[in-house]
Amino acid sequence: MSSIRIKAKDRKGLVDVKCLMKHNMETGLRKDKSGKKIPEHWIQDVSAESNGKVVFTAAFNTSISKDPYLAFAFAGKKGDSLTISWKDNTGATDSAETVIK
Amino acid sequence: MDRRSVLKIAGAVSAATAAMFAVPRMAFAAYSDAIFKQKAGADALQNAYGANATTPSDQVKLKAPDIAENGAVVPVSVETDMDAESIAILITENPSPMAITADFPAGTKAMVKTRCRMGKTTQVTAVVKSGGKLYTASKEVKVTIGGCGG
Amino acid sequence: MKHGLKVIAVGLALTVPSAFAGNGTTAEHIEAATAAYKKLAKETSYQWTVTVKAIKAAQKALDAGDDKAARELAHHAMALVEATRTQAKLESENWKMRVPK
Amino acid sequence: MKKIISHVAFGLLGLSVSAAVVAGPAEDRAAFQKFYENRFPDTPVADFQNGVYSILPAAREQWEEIEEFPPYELAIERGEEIYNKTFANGKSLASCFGDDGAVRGQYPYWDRDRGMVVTMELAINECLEANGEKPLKYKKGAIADVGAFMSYNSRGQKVNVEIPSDDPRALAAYENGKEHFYTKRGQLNFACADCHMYTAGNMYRADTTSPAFGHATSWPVFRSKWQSMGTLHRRFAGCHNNIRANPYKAQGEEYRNLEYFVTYMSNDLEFNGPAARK
Repeated sequence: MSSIRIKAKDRKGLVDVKCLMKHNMETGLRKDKSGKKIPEHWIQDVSAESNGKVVFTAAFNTSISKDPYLAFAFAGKKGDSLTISWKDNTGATDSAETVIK
Repeated sequence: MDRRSVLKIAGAVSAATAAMFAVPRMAFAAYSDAIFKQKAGADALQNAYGANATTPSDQVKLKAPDIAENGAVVPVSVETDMDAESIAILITENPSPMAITADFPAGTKAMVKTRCRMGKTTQVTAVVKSGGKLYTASKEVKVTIGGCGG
Repeated sequence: MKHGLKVIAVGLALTVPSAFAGNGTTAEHIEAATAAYKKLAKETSYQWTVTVKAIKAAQKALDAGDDKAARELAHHAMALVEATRTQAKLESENWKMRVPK
Repeated sequence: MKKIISHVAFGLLGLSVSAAVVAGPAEDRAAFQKFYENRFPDTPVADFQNGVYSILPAAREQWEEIEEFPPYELAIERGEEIYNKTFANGKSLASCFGDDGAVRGQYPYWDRDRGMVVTMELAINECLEANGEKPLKYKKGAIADVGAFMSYNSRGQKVNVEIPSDDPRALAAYENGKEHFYTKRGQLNFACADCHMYTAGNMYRADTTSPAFGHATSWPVFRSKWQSMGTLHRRFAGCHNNIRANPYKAQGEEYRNLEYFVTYMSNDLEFNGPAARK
């Protein structure tokens, strides 16, 4: 299952998007039980695409909370597709697709 | 912004993981250490937007609590009616202040909401890039530690 | 209310019942505190986390060769046991006063 | 004092039942709820189920932001998977609690046969064990995930804990929970009632204490401090640690009786778990 949960709703031509991305967002400042630093590991880039067109992009620091939450809005309509993807500092990526309600 | 190299990375990543995730080819916004590892907010802005002269504006609507319930998850939102290309949020007291940059292609509302970490009481600044200029709004968020919940 | 304050006062007191002060080795004093704690745990459902901590700290100080600190901590643990006992005794009746009518 | 005399008088008149009725749990609850209504006159009664947010507008705003996409939604998904997972014997939790597990409103209840309070978490583990599966740990993890799924599907069910008047053991369990709630414990010498009743809404260091009226409705919760889900008994233990009292065993008799009392005090509110807390 994707790490990304999306809620996208058409409100009079403006699509309200809320998404939650499951990710630890390690700051690199925390230590584990043995006192060793946990290496930083965080989502750096997020991108949203609707019907093949980029509608929103963002870049994160480690100061974005664990399991990052993002909300944004763009011109679109019910039935359109919406894909949200992220890439973290290790190069890992994930994405999820939904149909706008 | 070097769009081509970004596309290249995205392409490579998508090729590598297509079998597992079927990630579609798409352009990622540009994370860069030059912006997000900067210790000084002004330098981070310079590297992100090519400018660091800012003008306070009441058209930049920054919403953040006066007192954070929990410094690990502080809801912050920024919105403006200006025609804006990008919004950034800076958290002054964090080791590197730039927390997020969000870019808006035409047709996307100049608005972003997220949740941030704040290690201690800090100034939070929203920066809106509009017409090549930077407009800001700031407020202090108190972070308290200790107590039954803290 | 007066009773409540008394319990806190006893609980925070670092000094010891004088009958206990001089005799025996420090190890015996730690043993005595441990035994008193165990007896209390058997007789009531009241136990304080700080008591166990004090006993452990006493043992640690003794192992480290700090006899004076170990002895003080053992006496502190004993005082905490006594305070807990006082609390249990008072509360067996006093809780009823707090039920709203 | 007058009340006691009147009880005696009733007793003498041969109306011995009325003594139990007048001074019993129902009267306790009325006085309990009245206390909070008087202390927080601006809070609509139904809103007490939202914990500290029912009395703290500034915190409430942040909480509502979190609730826009609450972290416990991931727990509900995980819980649904566990709920529908087939046991080695071909059954599943659904065999015990129905297709959607919307049974939150039935717990905690007095089990007459065994003479004990049964909570939802206990029932989940008993279902697992009865089907040859390993029981779950009671404070966090899978049990909180399953609880989140079941509570979510039960949202809106009325809190309706019953204390059967014809079983004195049920009343004793209730009284035991009640005594616990009003008894001072730990080195800090606090009763639940000290922080969450008589000084509810006051600051303790950097935090405001929540009203106990509504305490039991919203579990399990995702607590930002934990960065994970936890059960009511996990929180009980945390509170006891805070006042420097040894915590009791999760799902042991002491905490089950306390849950019985606290939940009964919130009768007529709604179950609204899972929830997000600071």
